[in-house]
Amino acid sequence: MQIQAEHVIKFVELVAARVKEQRDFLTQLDSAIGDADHGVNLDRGFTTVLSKLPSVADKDIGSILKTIGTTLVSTVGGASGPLYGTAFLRAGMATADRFELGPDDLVAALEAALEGIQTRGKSTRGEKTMIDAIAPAVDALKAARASGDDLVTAMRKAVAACEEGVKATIPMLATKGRASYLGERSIGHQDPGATSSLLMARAMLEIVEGIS
Amino acid sequence: MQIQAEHVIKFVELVAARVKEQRDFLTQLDSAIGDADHGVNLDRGFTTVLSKLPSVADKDIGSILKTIGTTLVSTVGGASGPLYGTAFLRAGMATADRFELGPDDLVAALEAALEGIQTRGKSTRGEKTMIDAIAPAVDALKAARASGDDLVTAMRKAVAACEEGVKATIPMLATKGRASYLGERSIGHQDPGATSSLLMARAMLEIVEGIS
Amino acid sequence: MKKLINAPENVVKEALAGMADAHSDLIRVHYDPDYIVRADAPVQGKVGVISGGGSGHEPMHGGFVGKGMLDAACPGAVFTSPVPDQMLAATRAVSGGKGVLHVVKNYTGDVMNFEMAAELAAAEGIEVASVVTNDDVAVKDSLYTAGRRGVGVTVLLEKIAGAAAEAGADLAEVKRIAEKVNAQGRSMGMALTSCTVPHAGKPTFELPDDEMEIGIGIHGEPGRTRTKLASATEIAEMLAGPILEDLPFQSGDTVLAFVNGMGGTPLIELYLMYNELHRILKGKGITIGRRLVGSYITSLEMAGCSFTLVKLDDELTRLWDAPVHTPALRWGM
Amino acid sequence: MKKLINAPENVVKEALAGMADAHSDLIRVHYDPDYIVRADAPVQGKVGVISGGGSGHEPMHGGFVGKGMLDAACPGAVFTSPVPDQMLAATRAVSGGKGVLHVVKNYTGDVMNFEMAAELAAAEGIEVASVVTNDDVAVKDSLYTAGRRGVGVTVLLEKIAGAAAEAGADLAEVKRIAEKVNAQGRSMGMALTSCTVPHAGKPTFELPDDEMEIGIGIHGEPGRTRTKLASATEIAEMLAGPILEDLPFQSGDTVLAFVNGMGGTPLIELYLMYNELHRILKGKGITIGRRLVGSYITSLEMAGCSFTLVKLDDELTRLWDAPVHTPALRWGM
Ligand SMILES: Nc1ncnc2c1ncn2[C@@H]1O[C@H](COP(=O)(O)OP(=O)(O)O)[C@@H](O)[C@H]1O
Ligand SMILES: Nc1ncnc2c1ncn2[C@@H]1O[C@H](COP(=O)(O)OP(=O)(O)O)[C@@H](O)[C@H]1O
Ligand SMILES: [Mg+2]
Ligand SMILES: [Mg+2]
Ligand SMILES: [Mg+2]
Ligand SMILES: [Mg+2]
Repeated sequence: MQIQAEHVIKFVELVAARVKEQRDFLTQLDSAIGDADHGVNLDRGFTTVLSKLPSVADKDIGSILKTIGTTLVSTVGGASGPLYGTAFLRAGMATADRFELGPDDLVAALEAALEGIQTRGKSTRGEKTMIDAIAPAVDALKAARASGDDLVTAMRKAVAACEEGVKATIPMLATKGRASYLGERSIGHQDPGATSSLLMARAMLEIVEGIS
Repeated sequence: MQIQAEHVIKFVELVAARVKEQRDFLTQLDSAIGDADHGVNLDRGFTTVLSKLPSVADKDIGSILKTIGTTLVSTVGGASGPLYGTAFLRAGMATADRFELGPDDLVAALEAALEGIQTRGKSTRGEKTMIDAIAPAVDALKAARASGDDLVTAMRKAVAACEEGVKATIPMLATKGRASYLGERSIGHQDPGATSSLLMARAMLEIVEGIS
Repeated sequence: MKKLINAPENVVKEALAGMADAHSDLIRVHYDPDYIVRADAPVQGKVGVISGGGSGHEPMHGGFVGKGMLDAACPGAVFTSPVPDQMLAATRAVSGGKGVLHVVKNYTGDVMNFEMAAELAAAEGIEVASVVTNDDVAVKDSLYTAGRRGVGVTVLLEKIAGAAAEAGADLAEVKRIAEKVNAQGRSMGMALTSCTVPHAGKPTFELPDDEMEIGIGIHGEPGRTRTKLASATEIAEMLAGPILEDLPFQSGDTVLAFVNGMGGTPLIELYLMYNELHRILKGKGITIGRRLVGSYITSLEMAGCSFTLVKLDDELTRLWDAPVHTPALRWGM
Repeated sequence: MKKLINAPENVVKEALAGMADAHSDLIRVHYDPDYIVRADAPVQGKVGVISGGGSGHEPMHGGFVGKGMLDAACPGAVFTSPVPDQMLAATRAVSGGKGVLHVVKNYTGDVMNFEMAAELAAAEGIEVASVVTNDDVAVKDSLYTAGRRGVGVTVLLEKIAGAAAEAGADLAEVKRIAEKVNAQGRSMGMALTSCTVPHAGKPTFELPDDEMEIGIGIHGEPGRTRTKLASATEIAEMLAGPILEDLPFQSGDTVLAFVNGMGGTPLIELYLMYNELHRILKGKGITIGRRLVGSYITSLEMAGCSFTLVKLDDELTRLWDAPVHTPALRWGM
């Protein structure tokens, strides 16, 4: 199974649509332990991304992802702008000049994205951030691939792990991001960034299912 | 029946007590068509008056009333301070050096008080102010006395007229005082100053009833 | 009631104590009777300019005491006119031999209390003149009523008349200039929420979540009409329209535009409203020569705003530009 | 939602347009990317000082652009860090050959976006230094967390570092002074009411009528604890106590005391709170050498206040006193 540039574009279009649907929900999660803007921020960013897509439709996957990354950096703001922006930029660097990706290329791109977030955010697992959704997903994806699962099966396992990861943020004490200011009071709330990451993981699964 | 200095003092003490009881009600009336301070203003003034009474207890009625007047002017503020203050000052001038007042002296003092309010307030009947309570009361008092009623009977008629006067402020369009800014919207509300005047008229009746 | 206060009856005195310490270079506070006076008062050979009114409108008037503006301010209880004792004491304290101007907002209480104080001061041989501001176009005017309320123009008048006094004008001249500002100025305000008088403990009026008051005063008095919430553009039209018609302001005029917050309105909204006003005036060929944007004549924590326009000429512009140094307005020094 | 706005997504741009017209003598506004810049930028041979952050904190930062303070400010969406494009463009616009200082409040988003901008500016050959403010003692600090928020100290730092830059100090020196202000400053805030982000349309948190939040941030983030309403005296103790212990401030110290309103708090309450702070400090033998009372770093229409104390020495006092001319802070010119 090969992933083409059009699939990447479909994926981002789907994310943009889902973000718009979930905008208020994400913002509401951010009200509880943040500043009530996460959904609004992402919606502003992905809406702009949509308007940029036509200009890169015929480009290689790396260029498309880099354009998405710089657009997110330039329009989202807040913490999630540089983080998701860096993630797409790094994924773009890992896929430079490629018009097609195999399953393992995708895994490598996702690993690069995660690493980018960790470096930019100076953060690691267990701090109640998007990393707690993305890292278990990438782990599960790699493990499933290593045990011979096809991409769709592996991706399903990754989304399941991602869901678990999001749930696991609820009892966590935040030590990074805005929720960390709350100390103990951050406990008991689901992290908005982890939730938006799950939204993207589900969108990716949907696209991959569509290809096969 | 003669009114002595001690009766004047009892009257003012009774007014002070009633104002304290009715403070929130008067303020509430003033919320509807004014600025929510009439009860608070009068309470502040009469509380200070109480503290001044001992120092004038052995003085003539004129001096007592003037002290009350200047104290009200100095502590009430707003519109009602100069108005009630002037009323007591004028009543004091009408009773200068007197240690006893007959019924007609009282009527004369009340007339002087009313005139003082009208002069200070540049106002007349029908403008939805305290004058609409006081003027009918003074009229009724004079008419009753002229027809031979004793002071208590006359005062009862005055209080009845005063009550009518207060009620009559409800449908009036205010043209003076803060309620005038409301134009048509002042209609349908009872005037706070008329209401506090009725409180004073009732206190006066109670004292007069006590003497006889 | 949510307020940063202790006992309601101590709010004014405790805030005065804070002002006194925060601005000891500019002002002194006298208690019982309460008044705020320029640190260097009385300034000999200068007309004294004083004002006063209920508290709850901060920074007006106390925040305008200082060089180039007021010589003294008399704060009453919250929303209650001060008493003649205060105005008399303040008049004495600022009397430098050239007379004293009383700047009075047109409320029955303020007018009567200042009148009594002026009578008493005159009896002591101090020459007193008064100017009464009545710029609120929300109130229908007539010879037979209490007339219009004094609102936003008061702030601008205090600055301009204060500058004239500082420059050495005599009492008649300071009064003439003050009256000119009032004659050439008009205001109108609106509220999104009520305010709560500390002593009363609950909102002066109830305003449903989807309604606003147009033509509100600065004491939580209900306004001209209650209407559904509207956009900033629509609200700006509702305020500017009656102001422009009333004077009337005309194409070619240059104005001093004042967008004022009612106390609970964030600055970002005031700049947004200023932008609306600017657009409206531009459309009518009226130039904003000078402007003031901020919360200067407030109504406790009320959310809302008011517009004030004063038609400018060279004299008023020059006096507006003159240096001023008070707790709330400062430029040129 | 009761606000003087049009569409939520246009609030920032429309308010910027209002600011641009109201203060055209001091600032210029550039759109897309949005930034506010000194009218005379770039000032050759002067270190540029820029800051930025989410909107909704007005007058911070845009109101501090002008002579003797900031060279530029980058306003993000409401409560959302601006993006690197803005900071990069602003950095270029103020670069006068002596480098540019980025004043960053310690929020993950602000830090990361400024970091990216600094990397890009450095790649263009502009020397950039950064100072991160983190003065909020309500947040428990540790090496392993995001650390403390930058709040009230930011305003004072921008004034003081701005004065140093204006006086000709080089980049290292301006940075040293800025870091000193941050090191010697501590803040804590509280809220009586929540604020409403225009886009969200409803209050960020629900606070019952008889409760308040202590240790609140400036973005409607919930605070350290929620507790029953208390008197001004008690609230002042709750804010001053943790601040004084933290540095710690000691008997004999002289401080710059800043009593800040959160946007919906009337000035009368801020002066009352200043009076409480003054009393507390006096009791501890601490002298208020300089002070600032007003709403300078706000959280939309939130009601509440914050205290900030900065330990003063001769250098900081001199720089605080230096002339400043911006829309929101002005003295000496
Ligand atoms: N240092 C960090 N590393 C990784 N993710 C982070 C970090 N800080 C914050 N986040 C994520 O960003 C999300 C918040 O994004 P958003 O609300 O858009 O930004 P802001 O907090 O600036 O308002 C959090 O829910 C969290 O998942
Ligand atoms: N010009 C006037 N003449 C007579 N009474 C007046 C006049 N103006 C106001 N009042 C009376 O004063 C009352 C209001 O008093 P108060 O609330 O204490 O003063 P303020 O209106 O200044 O807040 C009104 O209800 C009215 O009865
Ligand atoms: Mg957020
Ligand atoms: Mg009243
Ligand atoms: Mg009153
Ligand atoms: Mg944010």
